Parts: sequence; C-alpha cells; structure tokens
Amino acid sequence: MIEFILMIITIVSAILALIQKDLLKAAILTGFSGGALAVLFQVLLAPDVALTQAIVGAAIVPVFIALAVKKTQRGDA
Amino acid sequence: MNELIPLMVIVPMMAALLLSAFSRFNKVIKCLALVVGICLPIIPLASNYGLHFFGGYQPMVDNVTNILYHPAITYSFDFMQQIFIAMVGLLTFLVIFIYLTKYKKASGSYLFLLFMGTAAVTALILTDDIFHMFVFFEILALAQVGIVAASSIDYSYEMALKYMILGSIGSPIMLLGIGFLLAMTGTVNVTDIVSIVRGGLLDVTSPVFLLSLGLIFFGWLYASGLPPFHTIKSGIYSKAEPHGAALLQSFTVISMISIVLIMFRIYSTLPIFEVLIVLFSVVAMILGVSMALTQTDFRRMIGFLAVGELGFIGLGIGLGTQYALTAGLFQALNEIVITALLFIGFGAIVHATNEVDTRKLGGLLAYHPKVGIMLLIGGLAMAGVPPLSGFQSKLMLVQASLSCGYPELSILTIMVSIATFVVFVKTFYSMFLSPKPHDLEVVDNEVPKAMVFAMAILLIVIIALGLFPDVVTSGISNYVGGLLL
Amino acid sequence: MRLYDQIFNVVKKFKELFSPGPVTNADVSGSITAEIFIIVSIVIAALLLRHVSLLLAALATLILAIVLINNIPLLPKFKIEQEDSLEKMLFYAVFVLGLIVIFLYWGGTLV
Amino acid sequence: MAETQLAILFTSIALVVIGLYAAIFVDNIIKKIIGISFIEEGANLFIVGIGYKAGGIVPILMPNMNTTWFASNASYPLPYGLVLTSIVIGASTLAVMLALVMVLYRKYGTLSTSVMLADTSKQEEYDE
Repeated sequence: MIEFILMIITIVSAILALIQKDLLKAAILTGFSGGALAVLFQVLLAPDVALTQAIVGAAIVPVFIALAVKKTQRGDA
Repeated sequence: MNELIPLMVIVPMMAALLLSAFSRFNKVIKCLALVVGICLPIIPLASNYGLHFFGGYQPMVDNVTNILYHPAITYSFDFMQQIFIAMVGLLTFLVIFIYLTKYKKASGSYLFLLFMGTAAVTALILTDDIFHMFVFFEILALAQVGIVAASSIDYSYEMALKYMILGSIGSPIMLLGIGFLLAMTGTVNVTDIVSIVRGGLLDVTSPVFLLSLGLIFFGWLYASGLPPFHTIKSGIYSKAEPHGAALLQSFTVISMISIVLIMFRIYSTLPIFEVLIVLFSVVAMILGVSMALTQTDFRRMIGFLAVGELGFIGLGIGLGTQYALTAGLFQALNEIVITALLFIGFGAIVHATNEVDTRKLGGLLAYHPKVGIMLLIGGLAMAGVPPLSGFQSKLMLVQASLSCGYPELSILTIMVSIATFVVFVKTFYSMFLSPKPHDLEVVDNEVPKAMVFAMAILLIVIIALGLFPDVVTSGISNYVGGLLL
Repeated sequence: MRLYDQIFNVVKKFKELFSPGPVTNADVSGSITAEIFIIVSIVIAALLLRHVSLLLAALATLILAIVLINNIPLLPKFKIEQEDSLEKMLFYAVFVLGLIVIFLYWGGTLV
Repeated sequence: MAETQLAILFTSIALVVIGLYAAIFVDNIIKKIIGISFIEEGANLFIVGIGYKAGGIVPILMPNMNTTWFASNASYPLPYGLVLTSIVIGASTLAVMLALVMVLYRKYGTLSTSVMLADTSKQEEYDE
C-alpha cells in the first residue's frame, strides 16, 4: 500500500514543481519528489539505490537548484 | 588475455586525471600531455587481438542449455577497433600538439576534457557491454560540452547549454531502451543478448523488443547527430575551437559506429531496423548538404557537411550486406581524417584573418598557398574525387547499393557527392580565388607551423588510403564477416 | 512563364534568408542549387517506396513533385525550421521520438 | 503482486511524459531543467522496477542463509548497480547545466528560454 502512496507523492510533487511561480518552492518540491522516490526504492528492495537517491535526489539536487536560483532570480519571468 | 587492451582506456583517463591535478605546473603537464599523446596511437598498434575480461571473470558455460555467459565487463579488440583507436589516437596527438604550441600557458582542465573524450570513445568502441556503453556515452557528452564551453568564440555557452539540454533528453531515453532490453533478457552483455535473440528464446516481434529498438535508436540519433539533431551537432562544431572541432567530429563518428554496430548485432533480425537507419541516413544527407549550401559562415558549413557525410556511413550499415558494411566503416574512417583536415585548415584561416564569413574573405591564395592547396585536396577527397580516399569508400557504397537492388540510393549518393563538391568549390572560390575585399586585413601572416604539420600528416593518410584501400578494407571485411555470422 | 517568375521570386526571397550584409552571386547560385537539390533528392527518395508498393510509389512521387514545384521557394521554409533556437530543436526531437515510437509499436511487425 | 510492477511502470512513464512536456512547454530555463531531470528519474525507477520481486528479500546474502532459498527469493541486483551509476550521472549533468545557466543569466538578465537560447546565427553578424 505504501508504495502506491509514494508513487502518487512523486508524481504530484513533480507536477506541482513545474507549475510553481516561485522557483525556490519548485526546488523544494523537487526535493520532495526525489525523497519520495528514495523511500520508494527502499520499498522496492533496493536499499543501496535508496541511499544514493536519498542523498542525491533529496539533498544535493534541490540545493544545487536553490543555489542557482539565489544567483539568478526567484520569480518565474 | 592481453594486458594492453584495458590500457588503451586507462592511459588517457589517468593522464586526464593527472593533468587536472597538476594543472599548476605548466612545464610538467605540457611534457606529460605530449608523451601520452605519442603513446595513444602506439598502444593499439602494439597490442594483440583478443578479449579482455575485467576482474578476470572468465565466461561460464551453462551446462543445461550449453550457452556461454559473460559475467564480466568484456572488451573485444579486433582489426576494426585497432584501426579506429589508432586513428583517434593520432588525431588526439595532433590536436594536443596544436593546442600546446598555440598557447604558452596550457590549461589543465582543457587537456583533461580532450583526454577524457578520447578515453570515452575508446571505451565505446571496445566495449561489449550495453550499460558500459551508456556510461561512456554520457561521459563523452559531458566532455564534448566542456570542449565547446571552453572555447572563446561568441555564443559558445549558449550552444553548449543547448547541446546539454538535448542530451539530457536523449540519454535517459536510451537508458530506458537499455532497461527494456534488460527486462527481456536479464543481461547487459551484448554477446549474451545476441545468443538469446538468435537462439529463439525471445519473441523478436513483441512490442517491448521493438520499443527497446526505438528508444536506443533515438539515443543513437543524438549521439551521431543525424536529424533531428543535425542543427545542434553542426552548431557545436562551429562554436568549438578549430582543433577541438576536429576532435569532436571524430568522437561523433566513432560513437556513431560503435553504437550502431551493437544495435546491428542485436536487432539485425528485424527488417525494420535497416529501414529506419536508411530512412534517417537519407534525410541526413539531404538536409545536411542542402543546409551547407546556404551557409555563409564556413565553420558552420563544414559542420553541416560533416553531418551530411554521416548519412553515407548510416547508408552502408543500413544496407546490411558484408560489402556495404565494409564500405560504411571505411567511409567512417575516411570521414574522421578528411573532416579533421578541413576543420584544422579552416581554423588556420580563422587564425590568420579573424573572419568567418565567406563573403568578407577573398584572395587568400596569395597569402596562404600551402593551406589553400591542402584544403583543396581535402575538399576534393570529401567530395569523392578519384585518387583520394573519399572516392574509394563512396565508390564502394554506390556499388553496394546497386548490388542490393536499390539504384535510387546510388543515384542519391552520387547527387549528394556532387552537391558536396559544389559547396566546396563555392567556398574555396569565394575564400581563396575571388578578388580580395578592400576592408579585409590579413592580421597575422604566419599560419602556425603545428597546424601545417598536422594537415600534412592527415593529407598523407588521405592519399595513402586512397591509393591502397585494401590495407584497411580487407581487414574490416573480415571483421564484418564475423559479425554477420 | 509562371515558373520563370516563380524562380525569379526565389532569388528575391533569398536576400531575406541571409544575415545582413552583401549577398554575392556565389551565395545565390548556391541557394538555387540547394533548391533544385532538395526537390530532386526528395523525389528520388520517394521512389524507394516501390519496394513496398509500385502504385504507392508512383502516386507519392507524382504528388510530391507537384507539391514541391508549386511551393517553390522551399529553402526559406526549410531554413527557418532548422535554425538554432532551442525551442525548435526540442520540438523536433520530441516529435521524432513520438514518430519512432508510434512507427515501431504499430508498424514494427509489418515491414 | 503484479499490480505493484504495473504501477511502477505507469509511474515511470508518467515521469518521462512530464519531463517531455516540460521540455517543450515550460519557458523558464530552471524549471525546464528540473522537468528534464524527471525523465532521468523515470528511467531509473523503471530499471529498479525490473529487478523488483514481489514478496522477495533484499539481495544481501547473510552468513546463515540457505543459498538456494536466497537465489529463488532475492530480487535481481544487476539493475540496481546500473541505477546507482545513472543517478550520479544525472546529478552531475544537472549541475553542469545549472552552472551554464548561471553564467548566461549574467549576460542576458532573464531566465526565459526564448530570449536566452534563441537563434544566434544572425545576431553574430551584427556584432562584428
């Protein structure tokens, strides 16, 4: 059951990230999507992939995007 | 077991890492780059043919089904790999030589990118493992982006970002295709996949197998710059420094043939595979050459011509007979050399005049006769004029398509050759022969000696391959015969 | 005479095709070559359909020839579609991906 | 449970389609890059889904396990090894793209793709 919830979280936060006007919120939602995917990998019996995805998808990628947003502009224009 | 086979990848990769680590010591990295550059073409020539299993995991025989399984990442080294790796090694050496003589202060990170690209294509052509291929394909894309972004030409960052964004669509799609194949066969070793497909353990008409072909094919289109990626591929050639562009096009050609040979081994039982390749090759030839005819920036023009020539390689592989495959691979070898010569030669003109528009140039033959004549011979070789190497491979392609029962393709091939000739004559006329415009100042009268030296070496290769094509074609023909079994 | 006028029109159209600056006769003749090359090569490529069906090849060749010659300044249209903007590149990449997938999924077993 | 594997397939295809949609229709370059990174995630999820075995165990061989029982119950570990590499490649590609965007923002002052990455072949001639 939990895997279906995680899949829905992944897809919904991916869609939400793309319709945000504020890019910082989009970065955070990307992290949500990556984190949900990491837990999903754990449920799918791949703990090593889950660890990597948790670090990369839920921490590094959102931080990179947030840094890029900070160096450029926050609004979607 | 031959220890030199993995060294072909490891040596440039280690050199790349060392160069970027010691980039503060200018003398050291210059010497190291030159020494490794000399080693690169020698290692494949000194090595024996054979297989190399990483980690020493020998193939295992399944006693029930009597099928051989390869648990290790396998490198297979044969005549075809030898000749292509040696050619890329030679080109890398020449490019590094030009780079080191052009700039007093060598940049460690730029040399890192050049060596990393060479290591990646060497691994691509050696590997027998479809995921290994994907990894090096990504590394190659990153190295190419770096080489483009490192140039000081206007708008190079934009072009690099465009290439990267298109690449980040193309490569996950290819990964998805590899995933489909893995889901059907349970292995990533190409030889194992081929034995499963040929052994009838797999329904080749199932939608999953067909979709895996489509998705890997799309990734291949991105790697080789056939349409719809021909605009970006010619764009990155025109935005890289000329010696970088000479290396970039060799990366493109080699990644194209190595991926298509893997696809050919897996999917050649499907007739639709050959239809797809011929279709995209024909479109590439038509669009590449017709776009080259309308360009005024000569770097962009050579870029489009290079894409158009890729269509010939695809045509040879799409026809699928032994003779046609040999012709296609021989054309690939010729194209690497000829296009490199053209990029370096036109780069010398850019260096001398700081001008890339053919309309603003003219009368350069009086200033740079050596470069002009070498460029003329290179252009004639690309168009397929008799004593040169381009003629031999194009003749083989025409004969191959005739003997396969496709005279239309022969006519098309000849027409594209003629149009290539027109492009080249037009450009050569307006750059070298037409009267010199008043406002053109020839800034630097000396063309760098290293560029002339590199062009001379490539010219020797072109003429030698044109006079004695059998040296290469008989070996490639044997290799192709092994593939078709 | 209409065809002649059309071809003359092509030459005028070509001026817009090139970036600002003088347009030499070498460029214009190159463009006319490209125009003819596109028409002839597409028609010859359409002949390849005869391996599928002879009637289809004849029809396709005729229709293509008529359509292409009637729309004669083809090159500006071709060139606008192949410019350097990322939007067009991405559109064509995704479009071709869709075409390949559809072609293989439904037509893969037919050929 | 075959439904889980089917759901994985649909999720990964949904991620790929979202990414392709973003590639064409989203104008902001950072959002476009975020969208494209979803394609990579979809491909990764699909490959992990191949190795998944419903009701199976994590493919780690503990000392007191029966190897035949392990072989018939563990999920297939080869795809997991591939996905590890692919995740790292995806992150590095994203980082390079964002770095290029930051450089280009300084030049154009906007994040709009239609301005930043438009056709440049004609502008060059004006500059010279």
